[in-house]
Amino acid sequence: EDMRIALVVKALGIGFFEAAAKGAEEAAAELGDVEIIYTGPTDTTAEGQIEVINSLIAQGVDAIAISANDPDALVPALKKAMQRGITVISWDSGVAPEGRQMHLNPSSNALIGNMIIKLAADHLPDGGQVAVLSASATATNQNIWIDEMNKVMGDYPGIEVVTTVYGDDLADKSYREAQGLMQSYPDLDAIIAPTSVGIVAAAQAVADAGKVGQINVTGLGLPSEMAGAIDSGASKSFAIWNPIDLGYSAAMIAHALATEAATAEPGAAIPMGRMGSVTLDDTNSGAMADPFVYDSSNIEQFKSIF
Amino acid sequence: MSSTDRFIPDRLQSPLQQRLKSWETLLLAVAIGIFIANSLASPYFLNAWNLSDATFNFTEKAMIAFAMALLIVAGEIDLSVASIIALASTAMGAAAQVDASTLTLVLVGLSVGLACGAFNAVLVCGMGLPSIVVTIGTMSLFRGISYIILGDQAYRGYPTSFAYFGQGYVFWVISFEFVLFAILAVIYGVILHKTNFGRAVYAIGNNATGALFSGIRVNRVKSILFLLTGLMSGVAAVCLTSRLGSTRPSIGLGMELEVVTMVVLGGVNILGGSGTIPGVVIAAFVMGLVTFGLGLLNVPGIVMSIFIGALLIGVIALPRLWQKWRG
Amino acid sequence: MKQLLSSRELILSAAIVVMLGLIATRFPGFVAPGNLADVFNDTSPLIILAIGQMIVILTKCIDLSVAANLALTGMVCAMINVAAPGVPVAVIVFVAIALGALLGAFNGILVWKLDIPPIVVTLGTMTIYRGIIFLISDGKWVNSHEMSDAFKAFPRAEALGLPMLSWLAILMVVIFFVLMTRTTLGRAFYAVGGNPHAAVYTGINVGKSQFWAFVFSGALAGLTGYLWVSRYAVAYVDIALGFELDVVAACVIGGIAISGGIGSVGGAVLGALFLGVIKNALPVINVSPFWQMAISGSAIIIAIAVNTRAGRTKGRIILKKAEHAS
Amino acid sequence: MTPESLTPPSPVAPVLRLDRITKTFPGVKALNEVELALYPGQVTALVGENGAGKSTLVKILTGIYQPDGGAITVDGTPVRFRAAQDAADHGITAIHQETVLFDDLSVAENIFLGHAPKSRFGLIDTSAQRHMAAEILRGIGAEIDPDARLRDLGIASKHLVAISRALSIDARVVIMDEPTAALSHKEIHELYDLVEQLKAQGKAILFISHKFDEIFRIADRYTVFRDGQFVAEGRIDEITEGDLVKMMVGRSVDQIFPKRAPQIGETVLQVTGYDHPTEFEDINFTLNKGEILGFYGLVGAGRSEFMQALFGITKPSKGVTKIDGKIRVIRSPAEAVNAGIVYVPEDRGQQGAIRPMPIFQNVTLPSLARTSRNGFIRLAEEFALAREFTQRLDLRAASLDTPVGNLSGGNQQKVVIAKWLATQPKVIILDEPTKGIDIGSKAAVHDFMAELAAQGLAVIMVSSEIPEVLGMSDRVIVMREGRIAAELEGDDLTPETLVRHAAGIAEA
Ligand SMILES: Nc1ncnc2c1ncn2[C@@H]1O[C@H](COP(=O)(O)OP(=O)(O)OP(=O)(O)O)[C@@H](O)[C@H]1O
Ligand SMILES: Nc1ncnc2c1ncn2[C@@H]1O[C@H](COP(=O)(O)OP(=O)(O)OP(=O)(O)O)[C@@H](O)[C@H]1O
Ligand SMILES: [Mg+2]
Ligand SMILES: [Mg+2]
Repeated sequence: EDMRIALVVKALGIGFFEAAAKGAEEAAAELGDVEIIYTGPTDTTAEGQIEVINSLIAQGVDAIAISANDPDALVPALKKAMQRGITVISWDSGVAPEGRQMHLNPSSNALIGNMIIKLAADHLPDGGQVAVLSASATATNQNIWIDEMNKVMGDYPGIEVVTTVYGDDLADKSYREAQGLMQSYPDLDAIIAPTSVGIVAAAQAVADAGKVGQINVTGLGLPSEMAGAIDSGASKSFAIWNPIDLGYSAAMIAHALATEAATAEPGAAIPMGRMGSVTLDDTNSGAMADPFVYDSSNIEQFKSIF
Repeated sequence: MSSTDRFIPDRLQSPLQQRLKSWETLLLAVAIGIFIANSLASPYFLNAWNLSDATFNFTEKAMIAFAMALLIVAGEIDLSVASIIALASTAMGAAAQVDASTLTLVLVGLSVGLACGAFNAVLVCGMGLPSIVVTIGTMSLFRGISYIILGDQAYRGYPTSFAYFGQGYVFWVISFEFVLFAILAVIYGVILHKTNFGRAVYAIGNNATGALFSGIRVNRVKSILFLLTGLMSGVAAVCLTSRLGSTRPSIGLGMELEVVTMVVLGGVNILGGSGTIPGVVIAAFVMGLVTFGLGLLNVPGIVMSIFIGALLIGVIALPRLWQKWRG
Repeated sequence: MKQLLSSRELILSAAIVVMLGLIATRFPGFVAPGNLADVFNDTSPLIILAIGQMIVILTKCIDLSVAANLALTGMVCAMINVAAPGVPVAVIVFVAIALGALLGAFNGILVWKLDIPPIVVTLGTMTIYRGIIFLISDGKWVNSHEMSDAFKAFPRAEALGLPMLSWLAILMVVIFFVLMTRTTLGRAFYAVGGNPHAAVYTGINVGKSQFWAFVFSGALAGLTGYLWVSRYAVAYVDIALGFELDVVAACVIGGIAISGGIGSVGGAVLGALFLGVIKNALPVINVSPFWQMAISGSAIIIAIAVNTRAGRTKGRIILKKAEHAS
Repeated sequence: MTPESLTPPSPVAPVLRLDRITKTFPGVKALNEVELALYPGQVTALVGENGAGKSTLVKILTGIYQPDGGAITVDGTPVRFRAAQDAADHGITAIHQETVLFDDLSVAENIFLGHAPKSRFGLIDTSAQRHMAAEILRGIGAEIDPDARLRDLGIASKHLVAISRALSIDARVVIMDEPTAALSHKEIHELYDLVEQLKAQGKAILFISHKFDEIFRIADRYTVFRDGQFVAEGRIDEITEGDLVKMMVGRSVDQIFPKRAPQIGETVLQVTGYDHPTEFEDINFTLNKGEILGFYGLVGAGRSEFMQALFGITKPSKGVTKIDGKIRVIRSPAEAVNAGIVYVPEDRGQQGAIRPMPIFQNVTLPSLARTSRNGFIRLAEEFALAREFTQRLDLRAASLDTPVGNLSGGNQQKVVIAKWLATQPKVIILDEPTKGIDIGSKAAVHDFMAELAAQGLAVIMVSSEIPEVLGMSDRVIVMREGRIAAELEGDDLTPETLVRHAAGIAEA
């Protein structure tokens, strides 16, 4: 019988996760005897994910690879899964260590934190004001990246982070927050949105306000969603890791752990097929790869992929 | 015909006849149908542990639904229940940070629930404002306070014994939550159907002015119902927080609509005046079975909600269509 | 009647002005005419939806499916645009209104012909419509670069210094003001909500009037669906999630009685503007985003308390001296 | 009854004719093959006990209910009314038993809703509407501002608006279902004049009333229904009141007011200094065991308002209630019931009965403490209590678990009275207890009131009917504009004194 690996995402219908699912399917095809169950709740709640996890436990899947809506709330449910012999890993957005065997970061948090500020600073040789438009206040990864960004601010003299606002990963709210930023800070030079929903909305708001060229929107986004903003010039560049690779790697790791080809322990190197291998730190987490920068030179090539 | 020899019988139909024609019978048939369909569709369905896990899909919502059913029968509604959960959970989390005992945590959760219920009661019964809009307001207010307190943080570090309420088992596969659900079902069933208080609830729902003129303390009864709904939200907050082991302001988001759906699916007239607790109990099982059954088939949640939405309209619409069609 | 309504609208207008004044003390730029126009533009979708919701509430119903209707129509418009970028915007607007009206009519039919309580119907269709978006889009987004320029340009096109979006909102206000005050159908909406029993005796078909209320609400939601999607240049399952509560809140703040029969287009517009100003001002005056929810909740509660108080009847006044005093 | 028993038709042909009309509700045959003919320029009185089917017939004639069988012909052509509009289109208009108007619309809009004058663009012409409304109101002598919001009018004015509405339709058939029930003396007379006018215009009028004096005053013909059956019809000048009553009730009702030998005992209720900012002022009186105290006044004199204050509904600004010499604080109906004061309201549909609930639950609602044990319901006791009191009032219903809303107005009133008698009160306040009640039940209610007093209960009877006030009361308080205008007893009790004090006409 095929091994069943469940790829649980924050919510169905988000382009990023759809791409990750594609990657997982790719891994399954490569491995041969694996079936991927791509699932998740309707909206980004922990309760919804718990219901999904319960039904996966009931089906007796072999492994669960989850991008969590809440690092803590899922722990009891995932613990139960592990007790019933299911391999549990988290990827993208992590679960507290006691709720998973390992966590796969898309990239190292420090790298991402540095990357987002660097993207803004590269286009501001004389320094300037930047603002952060974050996602929902409860998203796990956002704040870590912003923290990491703040740590390296010293490397970018002349760049001032004026404020952080929250768009809750809603297009209209992010748009309105971006409008608010432009009003409150007439001299704003850049908006950093480390979220794929926020960056699109901010770029649209900047374009609508006629401030293309004046304010640069950057951060983390998907090429397919950001192609318009690059075209219009509202965004000069942005970064993202490849979600296809991320899904692929998560599936590979889950398979390796579930077949006991590898064990999750500090220092272990776990193979991820074509992505090489990931080395775990003392919280059993590891990073996949560096984020990749997209701009007008390469956007055409990627916008139809993810 | 002389008028004095007219005899008026107590009833034209026996209670059993009435019951057979009732909503609950229809709903029970639906529930059994879904159960059978589930067992056929998925090999994992008929398994004691899995069925036990399935109950978690509805127990907390149903606890609130019982109190909500009484409130809706009385012609009011409380849309703030999910936000009360958030606030009660936040309060428990704050207490847990200062190493409060499990008992204290429970008391904190229940009292915050009661306090929120009291706040709604003051606005609705004390000031005479319409409950549907008041509770849309308090829905934002209560959860808003949680956001003010917690922001993007989470409370964790609940004592280990606290986990029992949401994760413990009383006996074999029978969870604590399920036992609590069953006990509450009986209590609310008795309150609504066997006591003077329950009769007053029906009277108020059918005609609040008439009930007032009949010497019923309408405002007091309604206030008690808001308090009960708040209290039940507090109970649900204890269970849910214990099950999740942590608190964020977004806890229980959107649950109010599921609770109302459950109550309405259970045959409670949203306009007040009629409905039964057995109906709500069956509706809880129906909703739990549908979501769990579809979950086993890995149907996306949003597709399940189409199913629930269609069920909600369908079970009301089909009998009416049938009646129309027959004449 | 006129007196009471206008006094209520006056209170609300005054509240909005006071609020603007307070905001201006912290951030003067907010009350610059250009910015106020932006706030109006940003509030336009809410205004349009609130007008539709007002009609529904007037007839003693409620439409919780407006946001889902908006999202579904928006997605359909976006998908049409992607599939056939050549289709003119006028056709898309027409499709949006027609599809929205159709979805509204589905609610209306269930309320009218099967007599199912509106809150139940729209609670059901709210999830059904959202689910359909998932089914037709397979959960995928339609992104900015996939939409044609004309599709995105329409709500932004400026005339006389205001974008089309604002003009459409103004147009709807005018149309529905006339409809509600000067047509038989408009007055029937008031009658049906004020006293459904009496409406039957007056020869007004209660169910049919409610049906039309839902059709209007749906059509306006459909129109907003296109405007929303083209303005934010993105369509996906969850757009405007939970927005129905904002719409109901706008109506309530605008003095539309949830029990039916009382309310006006002006009230709905003011209610929407009140919320719009709060929403736009909070980020600007640097109120922590975590306070926003509690503040708008309190605003709703205060507004109903004030409205209900103002709407209370003074009693019969039998005593002669009291009559003179009042 | 067979059609042969009909009296020979009038020389003129009827405008409207009903043939073998039948209407059944679940468990009730409200109308069973009834006949009715209305002639131009004539007033036909429709009489029958409560629940005889009169209002049901009106609703069929106005398209609100559809008959199960039978035929309606207008000018000899068969018609079908699917909705109220159809009936209006055929020139049939009605003043219904309940006022069916819109509180939040203006008077003019209430009158013209559905057939408002239109301007060029098909929009409502509000100024024309206002003028036309003012004209109609003036025509019936009502001094009402067409722009006033209906909510701000009194009950009587609302009724005048309802009448205006009926007149605003150019009708050939005007139906009036108990039109005078809510009107004062003066307005009733204006209504009579109006009926004469309509007659002169050649309109056919159907007039439903329980008041025999007015039937004999304005009707040309009569039709009698009993229990949903057609009984008889004919010319009013060919019949006596006694015969009519006999046909209606199926037996003779000779004595309308029971002879009483009042046994007046010690004081039960003492009311001092009741004031309210806007509704009443300086109300003081006492009430004794076994006494019937009448409260007379014109409609809108504030009697109901004061009674509701006594019952704990309206909050007075001050006032003291003593029961059996002890001060009782009454802030809610529940406290009033505990103190032994009960109130049978005037508006029985809203305040009196809980219509969707079964009869037995309505009856036991305030007495649940007695039929239950420790707060738990005991159905058998409930049925027993309900049976006892409904039988005493000769209630007519299919079963005790029938919803009260399915009963006729008079039978609903009986349920409300039964509900209060079951609490074994000390003081019972009856607000217009026989309003809209047929003559047979009326006599029963009067007998019953007398019996209650004889058993030592103290009775307050609010009534606007002079014969009833005079016939039943031992003592009468007349109210005018929120104050006590007079307290009358013995020889002072004459129709003239009552009217004079109530209207505030100076001593002649
Ligand atoms: N909607 C209804 N459902 C069930 N029964 C009804 C309904 N309306 C009327 N009835 C029944 O039909 C019968 C006739 O009622 P109707 O109101 O016509 O009497 P009525 O002659 O007007 O009496 P009243 O003088 O008290 O007004 C009554 O037995 C009543 O209970
Ligand atoms: N315009 C009105 N607004 C609100 N309630 C009214 C209005 N008119 C009458 N009512 C209600 O109707 C009932 C009867 O009031 P009414 O004016 O008849 O006083 P009354 O002096 O008791 O006269 P009566 O008993 O002869 O009808 C009261 O309960 C009163 O509350
Ligand atoms: Mg009648
Ligand atoms: Mg009265």
